[in-house]
Amino acid sequence: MKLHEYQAKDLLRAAGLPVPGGRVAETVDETVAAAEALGYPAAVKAQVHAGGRGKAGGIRLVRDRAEAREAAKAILGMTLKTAQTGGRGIVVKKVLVEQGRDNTGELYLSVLPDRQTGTLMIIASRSGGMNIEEMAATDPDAIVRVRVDPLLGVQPHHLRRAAFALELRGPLFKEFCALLRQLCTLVCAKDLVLAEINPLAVTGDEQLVILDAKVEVDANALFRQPDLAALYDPSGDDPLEAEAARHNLNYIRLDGTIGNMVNGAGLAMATMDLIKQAGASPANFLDVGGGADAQMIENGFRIILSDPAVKGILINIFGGILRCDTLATGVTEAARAVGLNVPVVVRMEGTNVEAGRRILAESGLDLINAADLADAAEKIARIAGQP
Amino acid sequence: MKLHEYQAKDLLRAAGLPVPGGRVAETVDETVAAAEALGYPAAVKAQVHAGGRGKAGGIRLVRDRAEAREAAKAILGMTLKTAQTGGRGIVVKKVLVEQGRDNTGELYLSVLPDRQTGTLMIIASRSGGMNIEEMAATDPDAIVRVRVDPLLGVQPHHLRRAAFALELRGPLFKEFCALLRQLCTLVCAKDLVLAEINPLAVTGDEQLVILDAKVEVDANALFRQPDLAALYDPSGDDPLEAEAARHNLNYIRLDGTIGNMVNGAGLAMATMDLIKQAGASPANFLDVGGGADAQMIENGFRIILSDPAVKGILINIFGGILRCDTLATGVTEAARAVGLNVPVVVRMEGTNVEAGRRILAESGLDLINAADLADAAEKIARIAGQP
Amino acid sequence: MSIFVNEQTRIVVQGITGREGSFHTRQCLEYGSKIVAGVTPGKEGQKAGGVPVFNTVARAVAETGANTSLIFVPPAFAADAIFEAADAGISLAVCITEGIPFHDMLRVRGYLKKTGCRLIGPNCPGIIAPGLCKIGIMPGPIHAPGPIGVVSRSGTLTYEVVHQLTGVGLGQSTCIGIGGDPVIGTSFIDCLDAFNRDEQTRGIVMVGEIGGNAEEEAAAFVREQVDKPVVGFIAGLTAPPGRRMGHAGAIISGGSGTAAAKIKTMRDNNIHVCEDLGSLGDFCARVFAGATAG
Amino acid sequence: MSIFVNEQTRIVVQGITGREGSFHTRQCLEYGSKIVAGVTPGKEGQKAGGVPVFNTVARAVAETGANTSLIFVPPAFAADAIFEAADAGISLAVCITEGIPFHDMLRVRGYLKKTGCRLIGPNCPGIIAPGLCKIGIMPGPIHAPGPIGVVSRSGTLTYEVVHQLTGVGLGQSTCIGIGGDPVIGTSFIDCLDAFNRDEQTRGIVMVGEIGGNAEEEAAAFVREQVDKPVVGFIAGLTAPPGRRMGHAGAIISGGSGTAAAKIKTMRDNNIHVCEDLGSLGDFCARVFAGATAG
Repeated sequence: MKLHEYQAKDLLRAAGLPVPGGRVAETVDETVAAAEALGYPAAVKAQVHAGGRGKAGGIRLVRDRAEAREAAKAILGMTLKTAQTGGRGIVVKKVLVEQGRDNTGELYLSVLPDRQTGTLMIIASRSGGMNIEEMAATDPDAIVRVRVDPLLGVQPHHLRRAAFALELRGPLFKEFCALLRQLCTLVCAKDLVLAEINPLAVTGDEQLVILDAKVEVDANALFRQPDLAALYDPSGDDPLEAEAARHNLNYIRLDGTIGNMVNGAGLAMATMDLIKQAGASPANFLDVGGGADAQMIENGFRIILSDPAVKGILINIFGGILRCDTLATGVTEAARAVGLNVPVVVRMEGTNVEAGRRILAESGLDLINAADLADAAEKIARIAGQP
Repeated sequence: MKLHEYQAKDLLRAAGLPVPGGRVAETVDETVAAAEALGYPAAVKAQVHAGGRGKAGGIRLVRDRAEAREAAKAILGMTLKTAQTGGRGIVVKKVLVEQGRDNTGELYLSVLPDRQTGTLMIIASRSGGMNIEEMAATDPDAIVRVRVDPLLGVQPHHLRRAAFALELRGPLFKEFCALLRQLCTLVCAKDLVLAEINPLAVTGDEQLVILDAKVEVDANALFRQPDLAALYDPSGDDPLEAEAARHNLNYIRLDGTIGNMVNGAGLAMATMDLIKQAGASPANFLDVGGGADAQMIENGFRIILSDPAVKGILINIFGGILRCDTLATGVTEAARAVGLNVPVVVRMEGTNVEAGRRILAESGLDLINAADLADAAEKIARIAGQP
Repeated sequence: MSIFVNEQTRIVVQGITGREGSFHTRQCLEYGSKIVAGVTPGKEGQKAGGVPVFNTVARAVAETGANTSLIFVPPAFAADAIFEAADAGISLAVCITEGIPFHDMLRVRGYLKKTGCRLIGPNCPGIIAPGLCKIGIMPGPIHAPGPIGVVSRSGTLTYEVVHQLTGVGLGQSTCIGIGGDPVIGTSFIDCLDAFNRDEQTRGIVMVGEIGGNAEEEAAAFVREQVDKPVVGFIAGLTAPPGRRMGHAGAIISGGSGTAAAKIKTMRDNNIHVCEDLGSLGDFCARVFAGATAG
Repeated sequence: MSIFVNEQTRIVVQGITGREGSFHTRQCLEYGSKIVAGVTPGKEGQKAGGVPVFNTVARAVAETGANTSLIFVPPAFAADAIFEAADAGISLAVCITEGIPFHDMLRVRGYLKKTGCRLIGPNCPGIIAPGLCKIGIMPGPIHAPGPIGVVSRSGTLTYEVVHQLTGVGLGQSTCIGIGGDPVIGTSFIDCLDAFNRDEQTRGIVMVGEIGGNAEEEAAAFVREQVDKPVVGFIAGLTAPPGRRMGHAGAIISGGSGTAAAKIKTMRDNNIHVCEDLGSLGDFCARVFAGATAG
């Protein structure tokens, strides 16, 4: 779960890390008032879950009241499109107004649990400001990676290695080590899967300041991080995804026309791929889980049908512990409740498959039975090909 | 470094562990006042660094003011002799006055870093009240040992294993798990080498109460535990050992007549053994360390000579990095400064030994040169044999 | 021979009295698996599906000689359950639980490196040696004993694959779901290595998906170390970047972990990649024809 | 051959610019040891006794190919220094430092189990392969190359033993001070095992003391695994119970760890125990006469 910049900075500030003064504003007047209170120069920054805000016009530096008003008008309500937002973009509803600072250098620092090495990874670079992929491409030697054993936890030598790599000296060296230690502690204590400070600025008076921060929390750990769970903000999410989340459905909206509903994430992805190979395009990812019941299937139908782009639906179920006859009953009940208005292809396999197929066939519903995956693909292709 | 019971209980209480109310008293009147304030029954307990106080008369249960006064008079100022105090005993200068409680059961619980397994060891037993060696002898099956990996730290299943072994149920089970977790955390956070709660009482109203607690702090870690370092109380120590400690000398007083001064702990023990094998008996252990200089040797001489039992001294030095000639100079200077009044045998070996022996021979002091260890033993035997 | 498990495997089920635990205990017992003990703290002395329940894994091991654990403990307590299994001397822990926090799994993986305990999963269907024992939640009847080793990050997708294999007459030596989480106990490479050493196994199917670089590492291992034919399948060619596709580990981030890149690397390293799930069984039959003949 | 070290050993000294570190660096260099780097944070670019200084062990290893570390870091920072050495890929760390907190050493020992790094010490004189290299603070000249392996918990007591061995014409293959702390990196058993496999070594002297049960465990190992003659010596027959005798690990507690018990166990397990330090050299000459002849 991604936090907004202002939420991330509140978290870092509470952990004792150096964050500039700032205020969140939701209207033009609030924005101007915040800038006046903080003093100029100030930064006005769109609060959306997307990187690349600066390039997309979501961040402005303002030097007086007039500029503050102008920036607020431009940013609040704008639809921000970056490489990360997808074609629809995100509407900006909040800005963070922050004290501007002179700085003499910009560093990059992140801490994350790393799946490949199984360690807590510290990544630091002298070339702050760019994103890490750019850095890796333009100046890979400037990036140092320090691996911290998750049982041992961060030790002074880990901190020193990062600090030396950043060529820090004197008080800045010590300040950085303290900051990095706190950051590592925070990442573990708060179940973060990413804490990225970029840039970490060095000010003219030899202080470190966190100019921008990206924090992601492990959604699986929210049960023990109630403070962070409370920060969840679905406002920027796709409305169908938000609706699916409320029903505990694993749904992701895509650009295609063939809705699909599958039990199991791997099989769901493979089913999307199958739709593509059949010359059509998947409208979504939807894993109804291993224990899908009629209610979940009904909810899944509703969500898929809410997408006006959907021209047809493929249900692909591998019945295992959950038997096909039970599933078929669920599908027919849900189809009746929802009232289908697009063709639905059902491919079912596994335990009690014959009984399941019989239930579908006898339901009187317009469900198209597919004998196997190849058959399902062909039938989907035909639906997609219709005008 | 051992803590007094009252210090240990203050530490446990501060960590949130259930310790009965109590006050420290140094006079009879203070003791009575404390008992009156706490209410009866109350326990009056001698505060000395020694186990087995109860059997030696150092703990009394009092039911009224008269008994409190009587107990205070009996305990304060008494010389407590237990198996652990040695023949001299320890004079009691403080008592802990504590609320008495009814209890329905007594458990044993300790947590310590264990050298043999390299783990944090939890030891628990249903047979509280006895010491652990007695328990091991009488009811070994009642003792459960749970090993906690020092990097992993204590986990819920460690706590459960101990709690199930103690046959606790319901609220007591939970209470115990919480207590044990806090105790493990305390042992690691405070660099304890022993935290023993014996007995851990179960009260009639299903509460756990720490009746007695023994805590030892790692002397090597006092640099980072200033609060605990401040609790150091040398009052019960042997005065010569306390004096040696002030000079950073590693000195232990023994019952024999032959003082000895050695560089290195292993060689010092071996030298004590050599004295014994020669038919004499060592008056002390004294390791002056690898970097012994004239000042340390002089201090060593003074301490040894302060023991009236000492009839002769053996100096055994293996010169390595520290050369024998340097050492010999140190010994002669120190001997002159101290003014020896007992015979001193010097056995010296290692780097520049010839030069060293020459310095000793030419010093004009009454230092008896030993050619080798066998010769030293023989000369010591002769001194010890003199009336 | 199967890998990691066999007819000597004696199973303790952690969380045996829960809904999932009790249901799958019955299923595994029906399949013939030797479930000798269950653990639910506070329920020692009870029986669950005829299996004696203990308070701790240590006691279950001491009383029944269990050497393998099947874990159905909820995510908040699952890491502790794995630690408990390892501390009790269990040599194989199979953890079905989905949703264990990332940091917990880092610590679990770090700890297991120090012990002799192998973990399969978490967030996986488990392991089955067809005809011998089933330690997990997969449907038993779709499997058949035979010469093919199957290793997969998925659940139902694996059943699909196994179903097709059985359909074309290719039974399985062992099928292992290694789990869809970013941090798991047993890797593709661990399984490939074991299958490569296993006499019964003549060919291997590995089923991967987007996210991470486990498939790429496995591909390099196949080229260097594996001398049996390997068929590969990767799910997620149409998955968008930056989104978690159901599994916590299935995410393309910073352009890495795409299905296309994995497929290319696998092809470059002697793996026979099948892109059409509908015909995977036939594909395998062709690839393994030589290896499984006679 | 020597054990653990040889002429290929390339040494980095951690804490090289300190008083002890710089003094002993000179001494080791004079003995012929290959000290190729030093580490003191913040002093990269300087030289110490002609040896280049680096900020981190990782960098020292990268620049000089050091594979062994000699540690003179003060007790408060020593555990971190050992972790740093292990993380940098050092395969042998020799830690001289006395007074490292007990809990730090528990964590160090726990961590090193996960890595490929062997620790000798702490609170020890180090290791020397006479004539090849000296990695520690022992006086070089008392040693001579030869067939006897020496392993000891002490410092000067070891010098005494080595001096007597050299005096009776018994040179040493390797002498190792494993340290006087309760928790140490390399045990008697590790050394006995290595000496037993080492062709150059014909006989072994182990020097123990009161406290713990390392000597008892080693004795059992000698009976089961060692086929070379072993001479034992134990210091502390006259040590009182409950008192630490200089070394943090030298304490008889709860009646266990006495010298008498150790001596008995050693005798019961085929170890030739010498009780008179004054004649240890002659004792060894007699015991080893057969093994070292020809």
